[in-house]
Amino acid sequence: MVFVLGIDIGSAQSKGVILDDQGSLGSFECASGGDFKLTAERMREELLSRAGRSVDDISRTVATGYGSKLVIFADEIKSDIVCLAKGVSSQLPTARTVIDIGDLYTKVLRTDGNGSVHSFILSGKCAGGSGRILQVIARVLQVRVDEIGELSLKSKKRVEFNTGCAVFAETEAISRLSQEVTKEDLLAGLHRALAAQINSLAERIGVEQEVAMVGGGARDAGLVQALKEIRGHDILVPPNPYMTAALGAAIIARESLTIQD
Amino acid sequence: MTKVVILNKGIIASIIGPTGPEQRRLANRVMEEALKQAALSIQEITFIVATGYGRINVPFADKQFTEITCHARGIVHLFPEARTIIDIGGQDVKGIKIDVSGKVIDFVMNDKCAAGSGRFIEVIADTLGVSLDTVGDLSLQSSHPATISNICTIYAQQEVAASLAEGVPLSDLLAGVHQSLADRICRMVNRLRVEQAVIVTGGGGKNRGLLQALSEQLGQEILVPEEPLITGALGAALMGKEIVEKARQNNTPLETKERILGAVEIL
Amino acid sequence: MGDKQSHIFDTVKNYYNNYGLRAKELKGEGKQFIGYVCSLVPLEIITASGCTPFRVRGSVHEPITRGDTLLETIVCPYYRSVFDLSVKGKYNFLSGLVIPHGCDSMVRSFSAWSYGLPFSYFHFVNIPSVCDESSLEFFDAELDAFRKSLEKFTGKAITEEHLRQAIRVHNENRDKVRALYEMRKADPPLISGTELTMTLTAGSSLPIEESNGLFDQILTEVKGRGKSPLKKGPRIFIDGACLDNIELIKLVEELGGNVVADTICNGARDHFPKTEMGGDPISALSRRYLGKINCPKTYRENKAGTFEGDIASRFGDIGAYTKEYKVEGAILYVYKYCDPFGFEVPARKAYYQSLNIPLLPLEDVYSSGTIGQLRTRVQAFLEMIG
Amino acid sequence: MAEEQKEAKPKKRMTATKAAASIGPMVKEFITGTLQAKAEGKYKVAYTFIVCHHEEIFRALDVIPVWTENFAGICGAKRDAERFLQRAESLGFSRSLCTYALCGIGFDQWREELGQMPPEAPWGGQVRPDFMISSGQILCDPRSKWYQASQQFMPDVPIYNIDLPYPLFQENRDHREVLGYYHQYIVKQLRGLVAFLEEQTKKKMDYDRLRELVNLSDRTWNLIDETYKLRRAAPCPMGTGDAMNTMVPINFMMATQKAYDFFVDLKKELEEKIARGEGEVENEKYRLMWGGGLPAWYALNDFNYFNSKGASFPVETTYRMVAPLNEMDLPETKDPIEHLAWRWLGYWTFWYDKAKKRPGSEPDVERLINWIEEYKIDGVVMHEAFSCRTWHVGLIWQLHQLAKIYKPIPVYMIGKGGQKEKVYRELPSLILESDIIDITSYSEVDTRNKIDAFVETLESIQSNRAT
Ligand SMILES: Nc1ncnc2c1ncn2[C@@H]1O[C@H](COP(=O)(O)OP(=O)(O)O)[C@@H](O)[C@H]1O
Ligand SMILES: Nc1ncnc2c1ncn2[C@@H]1O[C@H](COP(=O)(O)OP(=O)(O)O)[C@@H](O)[C@H]1O
Ligand code: SF4
Ligand code: SF4
Ligand code: SF4
Repeated sequence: MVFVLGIDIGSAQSKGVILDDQGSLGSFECASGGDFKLTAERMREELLSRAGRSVDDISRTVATGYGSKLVIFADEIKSDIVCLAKGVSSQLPTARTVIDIGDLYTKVLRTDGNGSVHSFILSGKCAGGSGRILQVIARVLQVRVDEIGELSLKSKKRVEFNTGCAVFAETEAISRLSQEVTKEDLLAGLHRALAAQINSLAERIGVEQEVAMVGGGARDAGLVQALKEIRGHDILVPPNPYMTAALGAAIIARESLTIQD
Repeated sequence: MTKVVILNKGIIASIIGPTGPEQRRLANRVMEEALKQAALSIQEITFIVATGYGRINVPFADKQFTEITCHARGIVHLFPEARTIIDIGGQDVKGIKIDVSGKVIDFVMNDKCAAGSGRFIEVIADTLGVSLDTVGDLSLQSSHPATISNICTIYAQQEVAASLAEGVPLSDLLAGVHQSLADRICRMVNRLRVEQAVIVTGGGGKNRGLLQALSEQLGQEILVPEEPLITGALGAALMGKEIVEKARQNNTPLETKERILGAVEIL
Repeated sequence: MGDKQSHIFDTVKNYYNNYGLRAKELKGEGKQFIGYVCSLVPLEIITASGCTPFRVRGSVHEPITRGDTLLETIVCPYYRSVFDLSVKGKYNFLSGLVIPHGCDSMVRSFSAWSYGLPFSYFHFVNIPSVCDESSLEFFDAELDAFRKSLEKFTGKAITEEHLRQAIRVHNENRDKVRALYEMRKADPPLISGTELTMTLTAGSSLPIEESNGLFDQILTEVKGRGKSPLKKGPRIFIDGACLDNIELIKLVEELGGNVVADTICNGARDHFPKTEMGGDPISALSRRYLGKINCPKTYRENKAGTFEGDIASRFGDIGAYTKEYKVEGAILYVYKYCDPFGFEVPARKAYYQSLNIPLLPLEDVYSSGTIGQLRTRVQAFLEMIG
Repeated sequence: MAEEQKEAKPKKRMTATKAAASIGPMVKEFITGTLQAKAEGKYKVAYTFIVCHHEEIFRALDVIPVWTENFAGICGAKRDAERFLQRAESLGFSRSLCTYALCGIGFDQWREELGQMPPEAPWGGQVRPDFMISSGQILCDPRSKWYQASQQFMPDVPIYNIDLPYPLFQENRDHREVLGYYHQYIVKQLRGLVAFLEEQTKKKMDYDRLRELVNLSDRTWNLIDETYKLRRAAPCPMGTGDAMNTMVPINFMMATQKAYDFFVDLKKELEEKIARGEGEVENEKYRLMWGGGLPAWYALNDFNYFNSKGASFPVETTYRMVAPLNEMDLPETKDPIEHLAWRWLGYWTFWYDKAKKRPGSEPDVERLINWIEEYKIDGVVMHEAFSCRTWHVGLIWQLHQLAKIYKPIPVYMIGKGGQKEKVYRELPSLILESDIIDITSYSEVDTRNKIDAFVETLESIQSNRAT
């Protein structure tokens, strides 16, 4: 029996998966905090304790994500693009386009179902089109970020909302609230605008169906719905979209062991 | 922030409201406080001019002027020698060019990106857990300003947090942040061909670290009013006073709104 | 505005808001519409072919989405918006599209247009970037090639007589536009800038005869007005490329300015110069479109050898208009990523300075989202000159 | 900020060929040469642009060309463009315009204001010209507007603007129908240039000399084509990183014996390398095409980064501003001006006929397809420089079109019921985004992350193909 770890140190949240030959033995997520090294250590401990294993049992660890270079115990570091493709194809082999909405960047990639990537694109130098804005607005609305999806779906009358700057979105949201716009309608407007932005990024490399959405943003049912509406077709979301990159990293770890054998 | 200045012969009340986006819409409270300080009721105020981002949303204002006109008016009142004004606010930064007679002859403003405004400093200060009042002095202790390679506020925030974790001193980070903002401001106001005297006003004028970085990059000496936050409100009050005086001279009626202290929606 | 009176402006508003409404109706009756962008496509040739030229426009209210699939975001936002609406199918009632060599954005995206849109006719008109005898000769030939390609498309010959007739009605249209501009000379102007731009925009979606009819009605209406729709305010001039959405002009007028003249592509630049009657019609057209349309893309030699002389000869029309319309302030409105206009901003600034006309230069991205930012700038400018 | 960037000057880039390494001194010599020529006052010095294919006319009249794009590129490569860009910005030019032009205008204005070179001007600075030759090419607005904008700061320097159109590719039209009047026009424009130069230099054009020079550059065109085609070899002996140097003789030195000799040497060097089986990278794993875009001059080291991952670049569409003349049937003529005009049209319409034969293709796409075949390409890399529309608009569309009509690489994948099936998939592609010389638009971390991900992609495709 081999055990492998996949660790994804994101800018906001860190995610980890432990696998054996059969499948997942557990996963864990926590805030990345300021000290990525420490977070990675803690992640490893948590995963081991969930699987009831010790450090020596682990044959290979692959790290990915914003802070991957600080996972000093990793055997290999892989870009999140490749990990995402692997992760998605293991769960949704029919997906050809993957949209990952992370904290700082939105990433879109085209894959063939085997985990190969054909092309990809990252959002640019402005955080306005990524997941961070969701957090910012959640704070203004004084709701938890995992509540905004459901709220948005309840909207009856979506407002026009300019995404633009992720920082000033806060100010704009406050002024909208004072104009007696409801939280629901505001969120629906935000989701619509963000989805449009994400869609045009995706379109730049061409979208082939099926489309899968992963990353923090895929947990947001309102955003997923908005993107479905804009695209006019269904969008797949794997069971735990947050873990996709970590899962992919773990699979890559496991695969490289079998190749070496 | 919301500021109120009540003017008679001289300033009889001047109040600065609290910081933070949550409070921005509570502008009417600031007005109440100012009235309290002046021991006046709102009915007793002859004329009210609103300025700033939320100027259109002040229901009890008789007239609106932009910050550009008002800051210029306020600054020229305080510094008749002013030729270039840089207003560093929380929403945007403006450069204003003044001619010898104190008239605005040109101006520039940045686009809607927090990276080019005072908000940049607010966000970073918050990330580093230092209060706005102290960022300036802290940064002046630095001898090796850090390089902040990201422009976007959010990315810079992440970058600064990572550097802090790596042990880069707080003061160096703050100095770096000030350099970065000063660089963006400089690039913009240089379009005006900066001339002496250069006055910095707005909240940014309270930040000595930023002022020093700006002064170095512009290669110019910089003057700051004693209370930089209120120059816009002061200018608005002066504009109001002029309107009243003109109306009195010409014997024309003043067009005023109903004096009700309604809630203010600030954009 | 009385109820009966504003009737014709309701029609204009309707054409403006439902752009292409009339084209869709007429298409049902078998008329063919040929789309075009920019002021450099010789409309008379399209009219002479029996088709109707239709200016495709963008929308500042619609976020650009599908257009970004095929076109880089470093193309000027106005052109991206026009492209976006087109690939979204908004102009599918057109039979064809003509694109001139107005700027790099137009040249480099021609393939994306011609492969991305369902029209059966596409044509690219090359426009010389200098203006000497040999360029005019070349342009004659290029216009003749355009004529032939339209003949091939419609299956009908375009005769000199057709061309002359087309030149005549288009010139009539230009006279009417001049007459409308005359109405702006009153202080405050009898027609607002918002109304005027809406009217011209509506006109550019109609067959030329209908456009002439519409302008006549507007003229009668405006002449009959006792009073201006605007309060007296600073008289503002608008300089720039294509401004086919009224938002900026509306904003200026809301804030108390009176927009009284312009040199924008869908305004004076396009509508003022007339085509010579008599002589060879193709060559008359090439002389109008290359020689008389004062577009920054056309290089005209600096004969003066001094900078002042150069700007006076390049921008002399601006000086004439500002005098004629008693302009008190100007707004130079340039899109981000627009090379032809972008490179002229400092020279234009210097020219306005030499005229002693205060100038507000704006760089914008063709989106209603920036109106808030523009508001402060425009208001401050009006305060500055007021 | 400018200071910090100067400090962060990258290490000298490693070249794979001796020829590429010899370029630096050549360019330097050439810039000092213009300064010297001006100081001596014997010859006239002219600002001008590359890719106009008429440098023979300058040389025949002993006019010394100053390539303003080159100077801006040097400022970029030295990471010292920012101060000139900022100056242009403060004059009122938007950063969204061609940054070569902004850098040049900023520099010129500064030099004119001081009456001497700006402090620490790169390689001695850009000389004040006697006149400027703009070119209203159908491709590039800045090349028609740039000098006009510079003239604001040196109004006494005359401009001659030469119009050089070519018929744009139109699917439903045979370009030969219009070539006649295009040719006539270009000939007249070129004669106009000759007349202008004669007037400026007070010399008469020696047409025999011109004919010789045209002949020399024709031979150089063919030689370059032969030399570059050697790069089809596996492993590839010279990559795009080096080609960004060897483009100097193509674009700045054409119609000189030196350029010809340079390619004689390069050809020999490549042949020897091929004989020894020596590649640009030691262990060539991937062959990539630089499929569009000017490079980020301050970040040429990114090519080495690609190389360090086993990726070589046997071909690039950028700066290959010549085409094999022996594959074009240009009309015979004794008049060198007429020939220049035919060559110009021949160059731009080179791929038209081929593109017509493939539905959905167009010349730029056709060239990509052909070279993917000829150079056995595994992936395409492009660079979108935000400030230049000329070379950077249409790239996404070309990739889309490529994906639609060209699916050359069969891949086996597990299909329904566990069966292996053969599918065709598109070529992986990567678009890098930054600018030619504006370093503020570039992030090394982001770029390298993208490259990492792209190389991992190529790797996973190869390993899939192997199984
Ligand atoms: N339940 C949720 N609903 C909406 N958004 C969420 C949810 N959970 C996380 N997010 C958003 O996802 C982002 C984090 O995504 P993640 O995939 O962890 O990013 P990264 O890996 O790039 O750090 C956060 O910015 C947050 O706004
Ligand atoms: N005490 C302080 N010390 C340093 N900087 C301050 C201080 N107070 C405010 N600022 C700066 O001023 C900005 C707010 O300026 P202000 O002129 O009030 O803007 P606005 O009017 O747009 O709200 C803040 O973003 C912050 O950068
Ligand atoms: S607009 Fe806001 S999110 Fe975008 S770069 Fe600027 S600060 Fe960052
Ligand atoms: S605005 Fe400028 S760039 Fe845009 S289409 Fe017009 S001329 Fe071209
Ligand atoms: S081709 Fe591009 S980089 Fe070169 S001058 Fe033209 S716009 Fe500038």
